[in-house]
Amino acid sequence: MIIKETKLDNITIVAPVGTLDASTASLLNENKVLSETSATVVLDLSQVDFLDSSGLGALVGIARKKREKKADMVLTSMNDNVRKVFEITQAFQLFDVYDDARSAAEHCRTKTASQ
Amino acid sequence: MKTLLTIRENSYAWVTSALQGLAPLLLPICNKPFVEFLVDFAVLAGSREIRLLSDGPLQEVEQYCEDGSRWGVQMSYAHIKESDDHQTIFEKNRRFCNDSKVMVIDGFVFVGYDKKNDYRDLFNSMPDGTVASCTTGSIRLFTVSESNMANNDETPVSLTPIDSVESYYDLSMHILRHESSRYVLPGYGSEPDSYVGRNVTISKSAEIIKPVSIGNNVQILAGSVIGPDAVIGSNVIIDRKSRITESIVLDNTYIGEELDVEHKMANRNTLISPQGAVSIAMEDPHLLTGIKDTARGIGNLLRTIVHTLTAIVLILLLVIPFILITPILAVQGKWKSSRKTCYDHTCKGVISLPDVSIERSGPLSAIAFALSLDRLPTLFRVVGGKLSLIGNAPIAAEEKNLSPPAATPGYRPAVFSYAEAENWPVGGSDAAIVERFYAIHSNPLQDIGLTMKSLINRFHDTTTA
Amino acid sequence: MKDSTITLCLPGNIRFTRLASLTASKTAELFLSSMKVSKGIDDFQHAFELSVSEAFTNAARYASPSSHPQPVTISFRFEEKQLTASITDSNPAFTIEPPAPDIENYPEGGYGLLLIRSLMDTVSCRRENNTNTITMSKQPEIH
Amino acid sequence: MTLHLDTSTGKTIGVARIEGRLDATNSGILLQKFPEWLEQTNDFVFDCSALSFIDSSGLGAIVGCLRKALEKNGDLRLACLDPKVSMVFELTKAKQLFSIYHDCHEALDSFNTGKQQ
Repeated sequence: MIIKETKLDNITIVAPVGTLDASTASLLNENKVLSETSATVVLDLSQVDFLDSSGLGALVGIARKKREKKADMVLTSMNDNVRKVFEITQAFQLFDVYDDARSAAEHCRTKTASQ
Repeated sequence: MKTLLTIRENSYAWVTSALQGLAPLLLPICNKPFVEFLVDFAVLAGSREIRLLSDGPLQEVEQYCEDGSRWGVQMSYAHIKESDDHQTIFEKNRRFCNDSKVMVIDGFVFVGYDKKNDYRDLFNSMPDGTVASCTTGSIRLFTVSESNMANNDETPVSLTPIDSVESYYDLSMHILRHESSRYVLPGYGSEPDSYVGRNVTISKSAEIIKPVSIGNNVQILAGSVIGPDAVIGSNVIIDRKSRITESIVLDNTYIGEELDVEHKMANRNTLISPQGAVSIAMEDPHLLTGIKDTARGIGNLLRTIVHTLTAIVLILLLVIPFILITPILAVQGKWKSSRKTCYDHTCKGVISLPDVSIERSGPLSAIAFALSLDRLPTLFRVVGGKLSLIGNAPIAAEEKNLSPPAATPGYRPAVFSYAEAENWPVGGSDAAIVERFYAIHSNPLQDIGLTMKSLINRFHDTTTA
Repeated sequence: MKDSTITLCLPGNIRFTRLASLTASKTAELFLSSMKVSKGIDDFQHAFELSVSEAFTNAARYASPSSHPQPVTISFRFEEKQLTASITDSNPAFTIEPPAPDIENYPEGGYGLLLIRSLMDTVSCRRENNTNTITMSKQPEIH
Repeated sequence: MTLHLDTSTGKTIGVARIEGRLDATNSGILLQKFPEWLEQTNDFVFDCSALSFIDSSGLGAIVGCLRKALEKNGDLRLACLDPKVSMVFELTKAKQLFSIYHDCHEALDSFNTGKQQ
């Protein structure tokens, strides 16, 4: 799995490409921006074609750690099959979901600036 | 123009507690799901793209609306958080909202409109700002580039909160009484104020007093009075001599005999008084009951066993007269045997059944008929588990003009029909009611009794003929 | 096509998860094409893709951590009206009914069986001859 | 289900408090007791303030009591129907058979004034 990173001002947009399941979830956890820094990050799911509960578990874990550090991870652009996993597990309650990565990044920037 | 529908979980929490088993966003208002009124209105306002947002589950409404192609629109779904304000919701759906005027309908509210009006030009020419609002919701217009907000004085639409059982009841009654022509309501309205769905059987002696709205698969039995002001949902049976006035009977409800439902709501076995939302769950199945779509489980197994055993007993009793009499009748040419293809109990497959008719002349054929010897060949199908002993008269697969059995819940093709047992002419619409009634109410032991009754009826027929 | 069985045997290592789930998705597609179903294809495929991914992950995760993991067998059976998938492993017995995750507390696991149960029509688990088998079936929607 | 005789209005009126649930499991008891009560008086008030649930067999029992009282030129009047119980009376049209009062005193007084609701 490839993980692309782009920066918009001080917000990093992380975009994994491919599948988020048990075999790839550890790669997300190993990603520095997601797991180590205390900066708010945008996770762009537009190129994730499939996500299962192992992938979801990784996202929940990353979000929890970010929030413990007073930062956040917001999600953007999920496809219908990915959204269905959030729907059934009710995990949608835990995340802010945007439909566009750039506007999510802008929104995060203004939010962190105002804090 | 695009439309954002934002409906928060706490605004419809009352539906979940008061009307169990109903998906709040699909709450029927005069037999049309709530969300469909909003979609209709969005289309009328010129929207081709509609996005439904909620902080609660969307699965059921998504299954119902799918991609929106049914209404010629593109529907999408997204989640928001309970704490999100208007601005955040807009940011979260920026890609959707970009480059377009957006109408936001916010809240679990009913939008009062008139299908004859043209909202497209009106809304396009209106400046951004609030179009209408009420205590629990609003309609607002906005465009990404513009920022000058204005409140519009003239209100082309009205908003009604649906925040309690009482407001839901009042709204439904108000639309049925005064405004049904303003909306597209489901059913065949051959006359104004009367909307009747598919596969609805109304007994000749039942009385329908307008205005009424009746859903699909509904049986209204003899002597009942429906209306004025009655909303009857789908898959409902109103038993004999009952009266439904100023009331809403929701889907999958059975209303027993000789009851008086006035100014109430009935949902399966629960009766609700809209004032003060008093409700009582009935424990008597013959007052109010929920109707299951298909009979399954242990009751069915027991039924199969009872039917099989009774069929074996009947075969043993009839086999000797059969061996003695049929060869003679066959020689005389009075025993006419052919085969017909009928729907099986799944309604999808078909079974081929022996079809015997006996020419009724002479004492021997009278005996054969009285003993129901013509049914003996099909009795073996009961032992094989292909047919029930008693149930519905098998519906021939060619008879395209009749309602398909798929639309008849509890259809069980059988050797004898409940209609025969009750001495109704087989195949008529009244017979369908009787069969439908027993399909839901009979128990295996009663089945034996009814089988005997139909045997006796046939016996009686020949002796009096 | 009816009554055909397709069997896939994979090493019980989560690295093979995608192979299992993609096979499930494509098998579901093949099954639908034999049923002449034109609606809800994507949902049906996704249901099998996701459920098999969950079941395989479960089987592989609890497999012994040796260098030669126990194999996991996935089989698909084309039945008259439904597609059935079974996943068999030879791990020690495990409890089949984990508590539903409490979403408020950011649980990182325990969603798997919840997903399978929501997506499939019937799900059953059984243990025999020192193997665990989870069997799940789904009927395509016929409109 | 016990009866006490009330003479406060100058007339002997049997007052019975019906409590809890009246359904198939206990409606027979009421039907059994009522003939004994009828030997003491012909006029009755059933205080239903503590009656929380009634089904059709319970309803059948109360209607049976009413019929027996009417046969002896007496009456059976009801007081303090819970809204839920009241709905069952309405649904089955049994409400039309009874005089129903908001409280026990009103029901007792009604026998004296001859006024019926």
